Amino acid sequence: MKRIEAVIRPHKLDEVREALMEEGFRGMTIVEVKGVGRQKGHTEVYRGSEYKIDFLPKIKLEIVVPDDRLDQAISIIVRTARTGQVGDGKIFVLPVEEVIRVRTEEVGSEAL
Amino acid sequence: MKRIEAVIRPHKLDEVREALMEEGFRGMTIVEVKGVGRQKGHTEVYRGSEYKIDFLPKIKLEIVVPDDRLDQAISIIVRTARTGQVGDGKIFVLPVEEVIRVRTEEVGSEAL
Amino acid sequence: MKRIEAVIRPHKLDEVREALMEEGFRGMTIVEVKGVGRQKGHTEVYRGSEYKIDFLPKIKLEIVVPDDRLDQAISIIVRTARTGQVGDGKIFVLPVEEVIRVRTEEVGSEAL
Amino acid sequence: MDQKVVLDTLWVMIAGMLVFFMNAGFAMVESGFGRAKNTVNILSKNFIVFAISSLAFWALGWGLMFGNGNGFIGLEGLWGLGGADNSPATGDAYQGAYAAISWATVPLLAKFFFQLVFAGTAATIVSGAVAERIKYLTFILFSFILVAFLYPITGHWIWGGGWLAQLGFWDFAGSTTVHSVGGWAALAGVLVLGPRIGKFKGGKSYPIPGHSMPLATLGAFILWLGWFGFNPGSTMAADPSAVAHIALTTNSAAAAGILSSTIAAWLIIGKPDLSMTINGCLGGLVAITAGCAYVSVGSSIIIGLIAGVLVVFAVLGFDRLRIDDPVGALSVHLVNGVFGTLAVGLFAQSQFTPNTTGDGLFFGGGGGLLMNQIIGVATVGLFTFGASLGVWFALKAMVGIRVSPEEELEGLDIGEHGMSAYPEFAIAAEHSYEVVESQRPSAPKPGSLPGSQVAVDVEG
Amino acid sequence: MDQKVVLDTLWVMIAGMLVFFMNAGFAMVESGFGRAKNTVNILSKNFIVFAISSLAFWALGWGLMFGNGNGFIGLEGLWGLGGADNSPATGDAYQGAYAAISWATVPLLAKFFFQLVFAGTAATIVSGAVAERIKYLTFILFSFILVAFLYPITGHWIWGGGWLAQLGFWDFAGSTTVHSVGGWAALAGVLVLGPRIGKFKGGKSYPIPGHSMPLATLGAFILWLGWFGFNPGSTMAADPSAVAHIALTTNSAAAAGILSSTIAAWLIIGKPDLSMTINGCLGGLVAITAGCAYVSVGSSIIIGLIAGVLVVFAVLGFDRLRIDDPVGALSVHLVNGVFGTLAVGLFAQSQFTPNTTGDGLFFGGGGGLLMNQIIGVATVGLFTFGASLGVWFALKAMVGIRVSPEEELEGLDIGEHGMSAYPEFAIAAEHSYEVVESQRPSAPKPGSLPGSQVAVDVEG
Amino acid sequence: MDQKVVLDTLWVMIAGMLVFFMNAGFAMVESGFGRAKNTVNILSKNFIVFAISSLAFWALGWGLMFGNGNGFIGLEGLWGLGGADNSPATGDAYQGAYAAISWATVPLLAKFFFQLVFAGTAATIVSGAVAERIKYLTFILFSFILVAFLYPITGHWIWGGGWLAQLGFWDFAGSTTVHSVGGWAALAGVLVLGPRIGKFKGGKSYPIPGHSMPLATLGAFILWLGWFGFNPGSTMAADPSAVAHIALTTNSAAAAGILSSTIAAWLIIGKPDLSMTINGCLGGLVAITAGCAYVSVGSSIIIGLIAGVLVVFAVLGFDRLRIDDPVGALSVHLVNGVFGTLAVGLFAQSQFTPNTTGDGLFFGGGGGLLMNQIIGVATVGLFTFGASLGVWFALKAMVGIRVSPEEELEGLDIGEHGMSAYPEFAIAAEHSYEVVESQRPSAPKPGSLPGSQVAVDVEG
Ligand SMILES: Nc1ncnc2c1ncn2[C@@H]1O[C@H](COP(=O)(O)OP(=O)(O)O)[C@@H](O)[C@H]1O
Ligand SMILES: Nc1ncnc2c1ncn2[C@@H]1O[C@H](COP(=O)(O)OP(=O)(O)O)[C@@H](O)[C@H]1O
Ligand SMILES: Nc1ncnc2c1ncn2[C@@H]1O[C@H](COP(=O)(O)OP(=O)(O)O)[C@@H](O)[C@H]1O
Repeated sequence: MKRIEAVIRPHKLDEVREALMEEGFRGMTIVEVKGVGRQKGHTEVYRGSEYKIDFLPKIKLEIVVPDDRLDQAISIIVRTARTGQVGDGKIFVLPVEEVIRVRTEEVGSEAL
Repeated sequence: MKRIEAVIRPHKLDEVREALMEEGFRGMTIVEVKGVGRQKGHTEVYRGSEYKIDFLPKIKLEIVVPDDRLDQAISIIVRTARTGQVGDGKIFVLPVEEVIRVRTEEVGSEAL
Repeated sequence: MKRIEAVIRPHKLDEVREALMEEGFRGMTIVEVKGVGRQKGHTEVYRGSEYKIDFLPKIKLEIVVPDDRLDQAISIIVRTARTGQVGDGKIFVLPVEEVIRVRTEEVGSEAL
Repeated sequence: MDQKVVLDTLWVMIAGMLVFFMNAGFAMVESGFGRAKNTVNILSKNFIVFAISSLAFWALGWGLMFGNGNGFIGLEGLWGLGGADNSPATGDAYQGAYAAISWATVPLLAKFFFQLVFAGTAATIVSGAVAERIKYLTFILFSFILVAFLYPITGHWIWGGGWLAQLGFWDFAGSTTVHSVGGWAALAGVLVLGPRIGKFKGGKSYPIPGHSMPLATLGAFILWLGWFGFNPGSTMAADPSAVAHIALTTNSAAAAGILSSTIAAWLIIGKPDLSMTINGCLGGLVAITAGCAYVSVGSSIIIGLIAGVLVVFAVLGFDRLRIDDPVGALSVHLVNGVFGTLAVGLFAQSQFTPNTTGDGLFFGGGGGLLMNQIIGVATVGLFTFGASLGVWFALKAMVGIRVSPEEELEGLDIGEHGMSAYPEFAIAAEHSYEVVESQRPSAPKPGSLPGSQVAVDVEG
Repeated sequence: MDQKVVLDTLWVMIAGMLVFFMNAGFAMVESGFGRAKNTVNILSKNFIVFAISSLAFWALGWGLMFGNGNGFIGLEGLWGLGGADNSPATGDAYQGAYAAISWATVPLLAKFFFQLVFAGTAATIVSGAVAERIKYLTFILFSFILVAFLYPITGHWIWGGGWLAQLGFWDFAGSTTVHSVGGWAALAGVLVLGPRIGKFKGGKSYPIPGHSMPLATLGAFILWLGWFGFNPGSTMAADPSAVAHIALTTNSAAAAGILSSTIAAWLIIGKPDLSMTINGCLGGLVAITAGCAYVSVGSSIIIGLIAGVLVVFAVLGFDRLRIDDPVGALSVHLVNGVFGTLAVGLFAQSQFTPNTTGDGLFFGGGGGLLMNQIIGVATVGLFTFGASLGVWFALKAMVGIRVSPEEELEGLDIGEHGMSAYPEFAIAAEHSYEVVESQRPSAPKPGSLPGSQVAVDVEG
Repeated sequence: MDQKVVLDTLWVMIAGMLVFFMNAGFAMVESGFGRAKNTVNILSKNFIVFAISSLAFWALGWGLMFGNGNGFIGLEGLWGLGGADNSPATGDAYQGAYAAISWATVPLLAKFFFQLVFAGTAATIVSGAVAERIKYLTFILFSFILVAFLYPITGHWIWGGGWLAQLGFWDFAGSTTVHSVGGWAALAGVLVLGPRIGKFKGGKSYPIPGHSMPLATLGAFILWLGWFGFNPGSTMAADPSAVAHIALTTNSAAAAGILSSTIAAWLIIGKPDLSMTINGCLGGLVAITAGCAYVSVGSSIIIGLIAGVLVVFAVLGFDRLRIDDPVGALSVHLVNGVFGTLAVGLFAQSQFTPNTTGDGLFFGGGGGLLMNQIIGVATVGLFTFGASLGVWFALKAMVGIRVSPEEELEGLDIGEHGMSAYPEFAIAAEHSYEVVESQRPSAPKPGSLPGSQVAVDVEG
């Protein structure tokens, strides 16, 4: 099994989630994160001093998938999360050694 | 070494933490996350419009353990996090290649 | 490629980020987390009852690097995040199997 | 000095201060019902609007409204409160440019202060309805025009001795003069602006929950308090029985509006929605404003009960019409401003303020009063809506009216003001919910209403 | 019109408006001291309670309290303020159903308005103590019964010319009539409800910190302001020296309560806990309420100092008794309502309001006054506590009193109202702290008190 | 009783209540402009400061300020308001220890209440400037000394019949007596304390955004409301034309200050910064305070316009001087307190309050009045700044003045009070931004000013 971690734009979350769920990916976990990268931050002012916020709000979507559905999931995310502008985000794939469902103690793909 | 990532119900955190610490797991890191899965979200109303919140608040507990304590940690978490209702969460096990303690630069199990 | 996850003190973030960026690490993602470990929590009082907050606020910095820059990144983080006090945090290294840039579909080191 | 002048002035000034404080109430209600990313903008609008009103009403508004003139407009003493005036002399002893308000036994500046806070209220009503998408500068300019020109003109008709006053149209504290005028101006703005991005998509209406219920509730309490200045103060005289009577009708209508809106929401939506309860309270207050001095306490309860139900249906109705009003300003101020004015024609009883309304339809006075009220509601509405529409379109052409879609998505706080309302708090990502199909018939198709024609649709 | 009527009415109405505004203060203090997940519910309770009170007191409460009748209850002019009344006529000139309050030189509706805001205060006191677990509907029904029946009955004894008034029991602005009555009703509710889930576990008391100190502090300031209407307004007459004297005793007691509670908390708990400072301020205000017109400024400082210390010990004491009062309402209103009433028996000096209390124990008047005060405190307490207990149990049987444990854990906002107070803010998970064993002797065992017998224990 | 006494007392008491409520306004503005981690501390300071002031001014302050004495200090009736006094007798009929304020036709306790709320304002001004690093206890002690000694001494010079009053220095409602005195005391404190950690690093000034704009805006509205008690109430008499005139000059200056500060910020900083708009409003109010009874409405607008611009430049200027004032208290109260006092010398017109100021420089009265105003501003400033500096240094030596750097980094809420203001909300990590190099010349080097000499630098 693999874990896909996709850092995406917050306002793209709905679209990505819906597309994934339509294709049968029923579970996922999201974290609110902040990212630095090529995308420029924005400038704020407070009482006359300007400052640049470097970290931009992003959503990290984590989804564990069986090996054979990895490519499908990635392509859904890439398709729906893309705007074409710098800052669309990245997808990381990590190996997962085991999955256990707390409720039933099922393991492996069964547990997803 | 392995990293256990357990997505659990927020109000179970205390119990899980206490059980882990009693068994000698002294360090862990938690993140507030939101999860979609089989568990149904709840419905809210605002000014006459109903809407369903799909993402439910969960806690992700991350704990890095030496290989030989992996099963023990998992069984503690499964035992304490379970309510038997859909939505109890999942445990993922990921490989960890190295651990370094920032303060002392110890590595490996020493660093935990 | 590897993913470095460094749990550090929040007020060290600026320094670590600046040092990494100076050395050419241009992208990273941070998450606000809470940690338990050897570092003692602090005590609060409310209406006469004292209680100890065990979880301390930490920042988890996630940065994916090519294998050949792993050691450099780790040593930058260790150097800048250290105060010498208990609670400086830990660095975990995890294997990453693939990286994809959403915008361009570049993969591997190109995508970083 | 004449004790009556002293007493009346004290009361008018204190009541005016309470009404002034309603600005804080509006700021809290509106920012509470808005999203965190637009909070600085909403606060800024509500904070600057009374400053703008103060200067606009001083410069010209007062003169147009109360200056001696014809039935349609004041013509004397127009600029900077500059007309001759020997207040607090009243009646035959009065000599000056502002005869229409010479009945009030207080100095000119006390009259001005009290009328100013009313003008400010009309302007601030607009801000809630156009929130979360309007350009800051455009709002400032519109507010100036509203208070310098539009509000005083219809105000002259009603309170400045103009043609509606002569006709026998009665609006004691301003259900029409203040609230529905604010409401019509807001409606015009909402239609020109279109709904917020994401509010209506694919035939569905997406709720956009307000970010802080404590702010909204605090604001409602402040407004309720302010209304004890608004209505009882409109006596502009320390008349014990009138003040007590009006305070009680005012309070009873608010209480009744709270109850009926809560029950209506509970029955229709399934839960006692706090935002509806708040709107119901304000709806009751707006509705009793015209008749507070003319109706019995019992009638005030009935008026409040109706107002609370009206608010709930109006909120749902505007939603189905795809008219996007983030705070319910139209349901509260426009709908109940109209209803409250008409209610005078139904519930008025000559005994409470003799030599004014006479009896209304339900108390044996026949339909004459009601007809006058209808004429007033209609003409003021037509004028204000039409003129506002013109002003909004002109502003749209000259300085633009709506922020860019990118700015709207990111929030007006960064775009317009370069700062965040809560820079340290973690704000959760928006969206990530599904609209539940309700039992109500589906909303009309996009494009069937002016509002949606001009809607920006970024998602499409 | 008689100038005195004008002046008295103006003052009574303005003071009543300040007291009305205390509703906002209670709403802010209580929601600030509650958790974010219950905020909509707390706000809703505090917002609707004055609406309920307005209607209940109008429908029946006023008549029971001030209607002519016997020593225990009003019998004339019961319904809808419907009795004959020729106010503002006073003394022998008065003719009507409400003779007990005929001394006030103001119109009937002004009397009603002022008394209404007091009745509303009693009801709103309950809401804080029962917060975070009570059903919304049950609270609404209890409030109605309290204001329509219970509050007016003891009110009749004290302010309606009833047997306590005849006995020589003195409670100038309502330490007993309003505050301890609210407190007893709250205590009964708390005992029937039991503590919140998670408050007491395994012999330990777990702190449940309030979610917003700014709201709580703002609320305390609003209450302090409102008390300048509550106490000085209870003259119901624009009497310059009385108003000034009472404002000063009121303020001094608040200031002293702030200081002594802060110092007590600093010494006992180790830190100057802001929530204790706020409770200390309110405790001082409650304690001076009975005697504000009867004691010297110096005495008011002493009363405030004692009140502040009492509050701290009461909060700690209720905790040890496993009585769960989220906002400290019992410590503030019940404990200091009782103390303040007794303090009249100790500190009263005949010189300040001649022909009333006479001198208290500390000023050479002997123990007679104190004895009367004790009788009043005890009988009012017995009646209100007993009757409230009955009402709470009846409501429990008929509509239920407590939300389900699941709902309580998730928060009443979703369960009762289907909405969140702060939908955009990230709320941190609760718990994750350990209770520190303190040097204080351990709490009594579970089950040793009524409160815990009926407690829901989900964790067990 | 004499009707004038009744009327004047009512007005003075109600105005005093409005001024009292300004404490809530300061608490909200200051906590809104501070960081979440210091919010409990800021609220606690603002809450306890009025309690301290109440006791300090009662114990000694009043006597020093208004007691009969010499040109520099009161000497009679010093302690506990204990002097003989037959108020409300006035003029020749007055007999007592407080002759300087015998012109006010109200009872002694009404005079005291009104003066007390002014003394409290001076003390609360300090709290904002020294926020986020001062020890709680030290602040409490300083406040006591300020209100018991420093404020009353200069107050005696001006309002207590002292040498400045005799010279012909005019400060109607306290631009100098209250606001600049608070400002000078604050400046001394800021210099002794040094800037907050992280505010100035490596020649750059780092913005530290306030954590809640809704709180700050609410506070500004409350202050604005309170000013309608502050200025019009300073008549201490229910004088209809004076009250109305002053309310209007007050409001106009606030409105003008809002506009000019918003425009100035828009032009200079590039965005209409809400925090500047709020400071501009307060700056306009402070500036009109001295002259509100002496200048025309037109002049008040000009004074407000200047004040708003002054505030913006002052905020930027203090920043460049490395004087760290988190809330802009110096720019608002000190700078505009001075400006407003001088403005009397320029804009006063004898017609508004005959037999006082005479005409100012711009109205043909020559420079004499202006010269008196300059003397007053300078001597009061010298005394208060010097004495405060001494007190701050003494406190520093005895109890310490600044919390430890660790505590400051973690937040004073945990360190001083052991609790969090928002325990449930997720607070985002600070920092993580870069300061943008602006076009303004770089800041002076560290060490070039007293403030930075004593600055704690933990990062270095
Ligand atoms: N090396 C990295 N390790 C972890 N996260 C990264 C890394 N590089 C970029 N990111 C994340 O991806 C986000 C988008 O990257 P950015 O370079 O701005 O644009 P793009 O996605 O178009 O390449 C960043 O905000 C950050 O959260
Ligand atoms: N494939 C997945 N990848 C990542 N997280 C998942 C996945 N499936 C479920 N989760 C997480 O586990 C939580 C619980 O899953 P759910 O299906 O609701 O119930 P259960 O734990 O009983 O199977 C979800 O809220 C989500 O956070
Ligand atoms: N086994 C672990 N797994 C995951 N996170 C850990 C583990 N041990 C420690 N941590 C994280 O590292 C942080 C610092 O650890 P701590 O033991 O307090 O000090 P030190 O870093 O000096 O060893 C903790 O707060 C926690 O977030």
